[in-house]
Amino acid sequence: MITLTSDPIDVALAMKDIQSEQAGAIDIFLGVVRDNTQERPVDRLEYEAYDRMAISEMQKIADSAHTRWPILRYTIIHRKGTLQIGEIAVLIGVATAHRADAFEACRYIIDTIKQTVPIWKKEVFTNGEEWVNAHP
Amino acid sequence: MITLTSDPIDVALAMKDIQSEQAGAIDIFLGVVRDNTQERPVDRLEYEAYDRMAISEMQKIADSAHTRWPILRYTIIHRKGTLQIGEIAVLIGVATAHRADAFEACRYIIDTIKQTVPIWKKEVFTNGEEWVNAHP
Amino acid sequence: MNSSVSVLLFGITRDLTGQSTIPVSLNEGANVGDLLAQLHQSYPALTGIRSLLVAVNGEYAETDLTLTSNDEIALIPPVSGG
Amino acid sequence: MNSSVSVLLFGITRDLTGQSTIPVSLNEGANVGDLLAQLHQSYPALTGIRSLLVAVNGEYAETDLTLTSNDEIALIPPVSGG
Repeated sequence: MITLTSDPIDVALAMKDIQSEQAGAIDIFLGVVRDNTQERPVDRLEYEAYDRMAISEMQKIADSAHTRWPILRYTIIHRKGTLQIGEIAVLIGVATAHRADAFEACRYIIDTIKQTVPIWKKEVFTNGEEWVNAHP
Repeated sequence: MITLTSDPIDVALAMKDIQSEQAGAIDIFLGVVRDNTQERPVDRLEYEAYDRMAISEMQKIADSAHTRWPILRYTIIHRKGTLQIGEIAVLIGVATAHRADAFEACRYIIDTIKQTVPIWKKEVFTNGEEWVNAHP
Repeated sequence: MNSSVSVLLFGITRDLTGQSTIPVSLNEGANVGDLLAQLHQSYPALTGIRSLLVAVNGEYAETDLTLTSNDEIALIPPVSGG
Repeated sequence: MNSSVSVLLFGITRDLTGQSTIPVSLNEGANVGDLLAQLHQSYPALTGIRSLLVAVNGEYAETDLTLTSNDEIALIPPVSGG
């Protein structure tokens, strides 16, 4: 399941989405707002998405992961809006029969999300702000 | 933190253990009781541990992971006793600044647990039972 | 024959132009490359962005894709999700 | 001079012997290898296990480690945690 939401991400709810009696392994990756970027203190992050395309690109990534690994259930949840330190920006959950597949699929999904999904994050510092990756 | 317990593993509680304001990435691996082994239907699993040594061996693995990756917080929780299908047998949670470290450390910990920690699991089938890995 | 399209802007491109959509007048047969050239001319600040892709109807588009007035067009600056 | 130690059993070894501790009488200076040989002789069923390690005081022990009567000794059949 693919979700793009302004609401806080609920890990327990996400877990339920990916439960399966055939699953022996679940890997859950959380991208979290941390309090600094290259030692510059971060106040908060602001995420913006091109919603329709963000969802379809995340779906493509999930479909591609499905062809590469025997995935039983998955969930991809991406947050948008203003996020405070410690909040979850993205959750990837993958359930498989065996653990190597869960780890590899989960990592593939987050790595690819960061490359192709039209979501942008602005770091707001105490003294300024910056769209991540925007400048050379 | 290392925990060996007969109680069900609480993912939300484990999450709290590894929260850190410096964390940008959290990887959580769950080993779950699945309903079959090589297509033979499983009724339940029974886990037994040499408690004192299981804890010290898990601590060694955590310490070793700490020397290899910049881990901010971690938790390792292993269940023992009788587990039904869908229940969590083991939870590894690792918080790091960057995602590659979280994935690698988490995978290292679960892979090594399966090699060195004196915990044994008996698969109980509808028609018999077997200690996993015991026979050639 | 000219046609007019709206270009959706996000993130750094919206901040640089101060607008979330830009109306662009295109010549018949204009493609994605033409659109980008025209935008760069009208908004020189866009040149400072590390890379700028174009999505047409929700899909990344090559520069030789011909645009029509019904297309949903978006500028995609470097993404930074996750 | 003989000394007597208790060996802790888990999993398959406990099932095969029907006991969770086995008392073993050791000769002075006996090591881990001697203990294993003695156990295999007393409990031939143990030979069917894929591998059998020994832990002394909570640490995996080499076969040449000398045992004393104060040691906590455990047989470690192939582990299967996780």
